[in-house]
Amino acid sequence: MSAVPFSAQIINLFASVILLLAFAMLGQRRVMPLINLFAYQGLVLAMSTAVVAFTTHQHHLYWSAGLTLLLKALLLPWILHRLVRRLNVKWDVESLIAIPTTMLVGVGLVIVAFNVALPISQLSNTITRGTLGIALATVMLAFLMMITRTKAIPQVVGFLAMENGLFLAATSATYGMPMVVELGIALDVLVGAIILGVFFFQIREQFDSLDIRNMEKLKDS
Amino acid sequence: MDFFILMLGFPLVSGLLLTVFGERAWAPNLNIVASLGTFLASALLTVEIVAYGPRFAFGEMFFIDSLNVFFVSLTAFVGLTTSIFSSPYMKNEQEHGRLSIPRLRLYKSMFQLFMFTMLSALTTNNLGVLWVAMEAATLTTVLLVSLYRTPASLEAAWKYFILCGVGIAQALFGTILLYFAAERVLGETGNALLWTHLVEVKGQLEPTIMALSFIFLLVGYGTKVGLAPLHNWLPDAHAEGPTPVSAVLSGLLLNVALYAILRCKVLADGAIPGGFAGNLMMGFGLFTLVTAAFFLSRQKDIKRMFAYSSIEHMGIVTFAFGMGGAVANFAGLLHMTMHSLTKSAIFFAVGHATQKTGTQLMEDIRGLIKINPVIGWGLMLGTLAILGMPPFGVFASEFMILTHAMKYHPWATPILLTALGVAFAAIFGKVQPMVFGETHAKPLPHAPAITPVFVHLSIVLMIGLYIPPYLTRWFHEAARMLG
Amino acid sequence: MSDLLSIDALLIAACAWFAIGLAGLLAPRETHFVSKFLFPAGALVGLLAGVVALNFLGQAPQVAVLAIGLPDLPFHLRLDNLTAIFAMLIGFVSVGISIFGAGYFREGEGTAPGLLCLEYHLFLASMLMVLLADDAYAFMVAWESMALSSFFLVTTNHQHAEIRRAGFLYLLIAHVGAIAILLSFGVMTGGAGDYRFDGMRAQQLSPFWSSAAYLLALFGFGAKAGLLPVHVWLPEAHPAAPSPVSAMMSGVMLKTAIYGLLRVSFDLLHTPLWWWGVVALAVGLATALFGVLYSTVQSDMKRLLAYSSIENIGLIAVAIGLALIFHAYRMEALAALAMTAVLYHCLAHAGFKSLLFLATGSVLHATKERSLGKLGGLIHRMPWVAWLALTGVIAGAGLPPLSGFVSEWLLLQGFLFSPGLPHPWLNMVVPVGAALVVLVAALAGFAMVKFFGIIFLGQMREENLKEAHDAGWWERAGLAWLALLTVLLGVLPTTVILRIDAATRQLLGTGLTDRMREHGWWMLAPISPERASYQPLVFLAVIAASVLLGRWLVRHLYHGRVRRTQAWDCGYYFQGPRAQDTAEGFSQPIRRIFEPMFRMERHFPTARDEQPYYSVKVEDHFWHWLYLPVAKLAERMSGLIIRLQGGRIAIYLLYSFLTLIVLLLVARP
Amino acid sequence: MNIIGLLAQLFAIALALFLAPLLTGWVNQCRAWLQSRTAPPLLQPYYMLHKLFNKDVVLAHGASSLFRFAPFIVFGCMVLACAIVPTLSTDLPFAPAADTIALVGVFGLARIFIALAAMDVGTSFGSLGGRREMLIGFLAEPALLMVIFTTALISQSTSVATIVETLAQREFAIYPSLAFAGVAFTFVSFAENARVPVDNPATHLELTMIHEAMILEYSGRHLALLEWAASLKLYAYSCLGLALFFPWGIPNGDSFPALLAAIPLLVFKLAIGGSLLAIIETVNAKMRIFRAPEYLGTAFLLAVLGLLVRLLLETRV
Repeated sequence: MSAVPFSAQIINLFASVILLLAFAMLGQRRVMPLINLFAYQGLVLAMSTAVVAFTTHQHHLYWSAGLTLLLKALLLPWILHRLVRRLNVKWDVESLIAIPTTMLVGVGLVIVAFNVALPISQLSNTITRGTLGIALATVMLAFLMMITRTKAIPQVVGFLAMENGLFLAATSATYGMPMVVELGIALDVLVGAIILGVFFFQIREQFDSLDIRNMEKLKDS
Repeated sequence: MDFFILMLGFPLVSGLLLTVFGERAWAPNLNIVASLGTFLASALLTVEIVAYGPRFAFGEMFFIDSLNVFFVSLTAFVGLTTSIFSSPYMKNEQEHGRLSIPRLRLYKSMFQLFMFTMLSALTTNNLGVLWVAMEAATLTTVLLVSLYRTPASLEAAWKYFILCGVGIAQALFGTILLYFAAERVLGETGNALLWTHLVEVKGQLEPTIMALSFIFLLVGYGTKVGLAPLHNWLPDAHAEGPTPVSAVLSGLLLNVALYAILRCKVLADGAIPGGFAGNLMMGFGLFTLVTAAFFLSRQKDIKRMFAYSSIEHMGIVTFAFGMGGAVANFAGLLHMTMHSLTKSAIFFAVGHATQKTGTQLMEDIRGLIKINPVIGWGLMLGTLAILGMPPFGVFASEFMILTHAMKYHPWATPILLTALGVAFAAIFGKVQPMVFGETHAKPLPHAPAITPVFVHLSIVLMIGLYIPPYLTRWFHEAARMLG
Repeated sequence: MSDLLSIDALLIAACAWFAIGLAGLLAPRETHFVSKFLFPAGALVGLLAGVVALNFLGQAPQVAVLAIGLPDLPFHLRLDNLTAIFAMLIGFVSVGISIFGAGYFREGEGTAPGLLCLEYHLFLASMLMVLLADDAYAFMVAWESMALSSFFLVTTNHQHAEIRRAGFLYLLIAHVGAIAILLSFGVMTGGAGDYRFDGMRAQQLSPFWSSAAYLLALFGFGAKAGLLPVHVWLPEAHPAAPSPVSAMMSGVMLKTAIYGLLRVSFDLLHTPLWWWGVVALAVGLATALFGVLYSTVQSDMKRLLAYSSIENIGLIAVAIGLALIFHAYRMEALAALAMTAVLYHCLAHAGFKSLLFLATGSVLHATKERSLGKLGGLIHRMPWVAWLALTGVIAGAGLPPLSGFVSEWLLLQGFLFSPGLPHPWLNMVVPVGAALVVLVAALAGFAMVKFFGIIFLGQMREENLKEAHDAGWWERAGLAWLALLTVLLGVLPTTVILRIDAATRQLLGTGLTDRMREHGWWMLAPISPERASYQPLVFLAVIAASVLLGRWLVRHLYHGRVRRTQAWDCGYYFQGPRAQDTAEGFSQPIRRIFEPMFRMERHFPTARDEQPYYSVKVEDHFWHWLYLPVAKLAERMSGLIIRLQGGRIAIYLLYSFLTLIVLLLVARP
Repeated sequence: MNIIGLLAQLFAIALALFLAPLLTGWVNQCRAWLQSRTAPPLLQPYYMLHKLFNKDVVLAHGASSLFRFAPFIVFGCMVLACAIVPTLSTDLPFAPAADTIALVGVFGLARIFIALAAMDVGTSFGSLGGRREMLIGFLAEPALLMVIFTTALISQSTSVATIVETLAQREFAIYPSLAFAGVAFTFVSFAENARVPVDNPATHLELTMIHEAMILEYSGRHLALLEWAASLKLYAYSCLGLALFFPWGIPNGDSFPALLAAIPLLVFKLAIGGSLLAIIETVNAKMRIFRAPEYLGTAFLLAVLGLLVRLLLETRV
């Protein structure tokens, strides 16, 4: 692998860490550590973006990195922390069953993601091309996490983690989207998180818990 | 005077104004006036575009051609009639104690902002901004769906938010891949997400990437369109939100999401040989249609039932665009128009009906024609129209879709027709006893706004019998853009 | 009138009907205005339309293109002889029904009169447009408008749950039929995408596709006409509708379906295969037998007539089948014979069945009663209605010298030639079909005797019948008009056939007239007088002469004294109205002989019953064999599919996830 | 249609009116002899008619105008039937007025009216008779039509006159199909004319009666007409049977000498037929009404067999 430049190796390392964090989130039962993991993921993502920016001299990527750091590593975790405290669900524990199975499925997903991303990576001439598969895998793991969670906040964390994966994809595949789009996405994520915060209170008010298994009344069968 | 700026400005400014002043007595009127302004601006914009051809706005940020100006005018029109309808409707809701004044303020401002997001989604030239606007549309409507703050409406809103959020995230992944593919051709100029540039180089885009990208985009935006099996949020959100919201969700939001898919399909078609995108869409369309048809027969809630009907029609439209070609695209556009008009008219009628009877359960709604013949007939005719009975316009478009399918995809026609038949049996069997029969319901404090229902239905009826040449030319132009 | 084309005149008639309907909407509650002004105006329009169509017969087709419709497919219209026959039918029959309607519709019965007027005239106009349509889109629009307007007419009294159910069933089957018709049109374009009828005529389809088109059309139009097994709506919808509407549906609307079938199988698909005819023949025979058997066992007078309509449609289908068989073997002269039977029976049935349905309307208004078991003896109170209805009854029983007999006679003549077919199976089996036709005709006599005898004859079964009053003058005029049509069609067959031969000639290339002109207008001899002939006028003359002469001679030679006393009845003393046959009792022999054909629920009284009673309920096998299983299947399907919406968001996410994964793995450009 | 022809036709009708009661009288006489009873005089039916015409009509209170009108119609129908069936000649002016199918129609018309009249007074027996009459009618007509088909296939015509001419004046050939058809026709005529084994013309007051139940309420001239019509129907059926199966001796023309010459042969054939009828009636027992479907089903079967035999054996030229 000597052909791979050093910066690319670092980026790959970061990407791998992100993937690892995604797995860690998948298996995390408690809320607060989950949020922390999410914050770490955001941090690594920001760092990775910064490295890409440094390597490729894409200046707008610094902005992206900064934005990511601010939003995903600081602001959103902070909001989530506050929410957890305000809602008093700090000790909520997910009754996750069969974590090993979930992990196995996750590994399967990673394989799928890598294979799907393979033809694209081969076409790519960016130094970060290997990470596209990881980005896709992160998205899918986040997806899997949303499926397996039964509490509202972890589900939202999964949702936000998916955004992380997307962001990783954006930087790895294309050195970032146009700035206006990135700003828009960031705004949407922020507003979405705020709305979700409002939502949590409403849900708590109506259902006395944030367990989304209470919300299975609307059905046809 | 730039009509485009007016068109986007009216909803944005009024939305912000209503956030502040939404509790004033004149707020409902502002809502209507703003919608009227939007509609007039869009109408004038349409005239301009049809007369002088496509144009840009704000540099290359926005791009208006016959295709999206068609959606714009439709959106603005339904937005106008919905705002007219919602004025007495919301007052009645308030009298019934279901909504407080701050909630009404939220409703009005969010309604206008929702219009803004949709209009920007339609007119933007940047596929990334399109995504942002779509996500923003979700965000604005999520609060509208949970407006009643009942457990059911919260549940619906939660599902709406999560499912659509996840869906749209996938669309973002698709957009990234698209950008990636485009960048290889257009370079890192920032133009790589501009549709006008993309469409020029669509033949050079890498097919493998475009295929992956289109899958993500289809699944992503398809969630918002309500394609089965990604549709699960749709009936809940329609049934539990206030009726004007159901009307715009069904009549407009689904269209806009489909529009996004269409724009991407044009690119995918250009890049991938062999009708890959079309086949996927046809498959989704048929599956959606059949699934929705069978869902219909077990419904108990009237709004839920018509939500499934929307899914069904989105299936038809998706199928039509999947077939591609001038006739099918024309028919698809026509069907979208007819569906928007008819379905929102139905929701208007349903809204009044449920207000009158105080329930959304179809078993408990009886004898609408006795309570208020106009509402009763509105619902009856609207239902017949949506079921594709001639001489209504839905039949015209279904006729074109079916005949086109018979010509190029004969295997699909029995499936289409079976599903339509099942849907007919299910919906009509339930609507008829609601409209007919005896009842003991009381009159409402505020007289309902009936005009929108009949304005919509008259247009639908007219189109069924006579499509003005002006409209035909315009539709043809739009259909041609879709390839 | 000379420079006004007939097609324009008919179009104007349709518009006039439409305008009359709209005028009704302007004054929805003005009963007097609507019934005494608008309905007679509608009748006048009908008369004009009928005359125009009659005058047109024999001319070259006329076409027109309207500026409405789809962008690539504006409404194409065409008036040819086939259209003209049926337009004539609509025009003339609607005259009677509209006049009757002027006296019939009144306030306080379901839908407001003005709205009813709109629906009624829309119904008429759309039927006319069905006939004129010359492209698939115009046809479907008119066809479904017809279904819709009649649906609203059927559900006039929608307060009753069973009427709503009937309406739903009607519209559902109509819609399914329309789907089949649309498919049939699609097949007939042969992939060329030309939905004008001209385009379809120009197609040379392979036998497989043309057969598919034919079968679809048979199903689609059969659903409207009431052929087995898609007949179930008919006995529900006809009784549910107000009587003039039942008359219109049964007398006229069913014929538009026949028109469609003829149009498709003889005109658009120009080369029929022999087995098409066998299918139509078999379905027709089954329908006719089924219809007449069920007709005999009904206890509701309108249901009885509705089933009788099924029977008549079956007979028409039999004749169509025969015509197709002959046509397929290029025996055009014989095909023309059968085709004449088709057209004649359409006309005849339109006349007498409308007449009978209108008569039930008068009875219903006079007595508020539809059940045969509660009627009786009305000839004393309603002599006009009774005697006019008797005309319809005799025609309905297919007896000379009235209209029903002529077509049956022609049909049987057609059967008589079937042994000449160059196909060993056909020429042995088809003649036996003739026996079934006769059985059906004789059973129709049974049903008609039951209908007339139990309603109008005997003692009054209920006290309130004594207050029954005869129909008003408007109603009498309407009935009399239709009775006149029935008589004219009965006694002047040659004159009529010379007219309608233009349509036969158009469809088959040859007609009956060449040979018939030689024998004079009083003699009906389609092939030759040696072969077979029928002179209804002589019939009428001899019977009338014998009656008058007999009466005169008896009076002259003996006396005309009459004494009145109690009925003798073999000295049986208890002669209350309950001693008469009930509707159920009258048809007991049929139920017994044809027991397997019915699905019966019977309750017999036993010796120990506190309150002994007898009841019998006859149901349709097809409900249980076909419709309920299909409904159950659909229910089960939807039960399976509905599990998709289980309420759990994790599952929903899983769907989305799996969809994505599957597509990523499977979908390849 | 010339005046001579018309006169010949009227003559044939008059002869039918005259001979019909005589035939009934003859059959009754034969039956009485066969049953070892003292026979009524041959002219008894005439005495009956005369007596009935003289009597007052006693109408039930519930009888309507249809009740009074029906006997005349029935009578008129039978007169028409007798005018159509070739008795003395095949070339009479009314012959083309109706073929065999229309002839069945004429009988059907009469049947409807008599059944309706039976229901008119509203007695239990009346409606019973009407319903049974219609039952027999719908069972008999298909069989009759099959018979007609068989004969029509041979002569390529349904016109009675043509059939007679074909069968009588062509060179002699054996038609096995005609044998089947003839037996079937006999079955049908027994049922149609209310004879044993389907009905018993000689009884009242039996729950199995059909024809008599229908005319129970009639009296006076109405009854006379109905009785006469019944005789005419028997006469018409007999003549039809003779014409279809024993056509020899019916001249083809309307000259009076030929007509007059045909009378003796006709009387002879009718006398033979009448006595055969009496014999069959005597050796058979009346059967239950619900055996009638079997009986007429047999007739139908025979007629269909005749048809098939015709198609199978006799068309191979």
